[in-house]
Amino acid sequence: MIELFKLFGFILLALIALVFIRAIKGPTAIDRLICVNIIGTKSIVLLVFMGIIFKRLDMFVDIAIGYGLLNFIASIAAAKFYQHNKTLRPESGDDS
Amino acid sequence: MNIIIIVLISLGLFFFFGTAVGMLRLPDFYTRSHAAGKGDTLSTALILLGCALFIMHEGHYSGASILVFLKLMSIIVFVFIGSPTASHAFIDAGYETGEKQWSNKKQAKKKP
Amino acid sequence: MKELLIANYNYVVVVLIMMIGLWGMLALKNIIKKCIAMAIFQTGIILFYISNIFI
Amino acid sequence: MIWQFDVILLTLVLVCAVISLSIRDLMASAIVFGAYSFLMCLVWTGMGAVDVAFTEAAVGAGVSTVFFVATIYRTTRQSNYKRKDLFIRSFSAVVVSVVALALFAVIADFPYWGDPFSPVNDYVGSYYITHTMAHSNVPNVVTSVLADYRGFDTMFETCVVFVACIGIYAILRRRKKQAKAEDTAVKHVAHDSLIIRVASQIMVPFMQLFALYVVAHGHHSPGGGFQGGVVLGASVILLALAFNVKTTLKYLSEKSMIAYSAIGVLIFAGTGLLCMFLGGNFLDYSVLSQILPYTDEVMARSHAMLIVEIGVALTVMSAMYGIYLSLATDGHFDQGL
Repeated sequence: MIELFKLFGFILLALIALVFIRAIKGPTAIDRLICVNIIGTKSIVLLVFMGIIFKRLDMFVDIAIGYGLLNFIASIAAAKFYQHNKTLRPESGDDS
Repeated sequence: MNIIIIVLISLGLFFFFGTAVGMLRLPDFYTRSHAAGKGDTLSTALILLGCALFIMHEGHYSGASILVFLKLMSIIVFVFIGSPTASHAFIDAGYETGEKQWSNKKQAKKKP
Repeated sequence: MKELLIANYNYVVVVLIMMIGLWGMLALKNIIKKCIAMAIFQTGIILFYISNIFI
Repeated sequence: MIWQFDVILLTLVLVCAVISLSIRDLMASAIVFGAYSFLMCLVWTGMGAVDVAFTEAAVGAGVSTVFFVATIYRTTRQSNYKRKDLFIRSFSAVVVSVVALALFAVIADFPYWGDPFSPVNDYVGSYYITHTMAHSNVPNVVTSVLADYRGFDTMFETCVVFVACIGIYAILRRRKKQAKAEDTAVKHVAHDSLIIRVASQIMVPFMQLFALYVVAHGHHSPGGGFQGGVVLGASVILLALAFNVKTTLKYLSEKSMIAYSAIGVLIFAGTGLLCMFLGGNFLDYSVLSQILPYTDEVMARSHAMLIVEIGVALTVMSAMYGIYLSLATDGHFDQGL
């Protein structure tokens, strides 16, 4: 059964890499914001998988809760930035 | 019991696969965040439910595993409250900065 | 040489992260970019400490 | 650590670092830096360093992204790139590659991946691991080393956090008369969406409860004064984000912020002095057993560690809050992010 969780962990990592491509390619900053939010929530799941594989989940669960809360705050702060500052794309436009 | 756990986690992974493909293929900012917001929370909830059941089953329903079960449930509740709100904030920010909706340009050229 | 690279892949990554941080601090003119580079440099060092004592 | 996980995660971390520095839009690089520190915490949890991972998650992903966003909000959005920069970039690239080659040469004789007899594990570490339970029956060795064996350094780290908060506050704070009406390129549209406000109303009490839980159970599992303080500060910052800064100032005013950070350091140094009054040397907690009711030497140390953790949490919480306020409102303490 533990071997199965390793497999699940691999699949999850592959999917995170997929989302990561969108984070690299994303034209505007807000697309990257969504990708970072997804990677944040998925890192909670990966953390729980690691806890199960190491059979010490009672320690890892506390950090997973911490991750969930802090990811929420970072996303809200970044999103609220655009309320006031209206420029979405910086003047020169292209991202190096 | 193992079957339920495997089914739950593979369902969660499947939905997350849908989200990932949605993020890559969908053309516009709004459609992408639409896919991200929903798929993300659902897949997290399913996978964490599967892990919680596995812990309960593994720990033979002892006191410690119930505590871990409740903590995993609290994570699910937080993600259920937090992630849609964050998606709302993103779309609101996108709308504020005048992000254009995606119009199917190919049809537009063919029709006139 | 190749098996050495695989055996302690961790140290290779530590050196690369520290170099990225160092390059960022030197080359980039924007202060915020320099702060980000400094933070990357710091996490590289912490990664070095931890990858030494992992059993 | 599962070897394969580690490799994949580390390559992702490397890619994240490169992107974060190469993006021209400051906002995007701050966001990608948040993702970088999240992935970095996964690597550390994989390697078993659980306290460090929690701290990095709390500080790196949570709070520093908020601080970067607050600074970008007040300054320009755009890091422009001129011709002559190319010389500096290529020159520093040469310097960095020379240093990299030197380091790569050294890699060969680092202790191999995870061998127990490497010099690091043999001498100092093993002493503390074996003796912690005997000295102060605190299972979490990290907390006992942090608060008890090197209590002196932790006290000065708390002072450093306090000084950082006061420094930023002193630099940015503008009195009423100096605050001339500068042209705000940013339109102050007070548009606080209801959904974020309601969601954070639900989330904040649980976050503060969780933060106190993290501070309290630092003895048994990961967490402790610093991580709990950061999560506590982050919950107050969430309040300041959801509502405008004025309502949060009513909740935790500017003066009380400074007072709390001072009280935190006072608690830490106070317990040290208390031990001196009772005859022990500066931070020798075992002497406290005389005043703490029916505790022997060992229990006194673990209780004293808890008191010290509370002091650290107080300082860190008010420092995070103070830094956020100074940055987001650019010193006026009125209209924040």
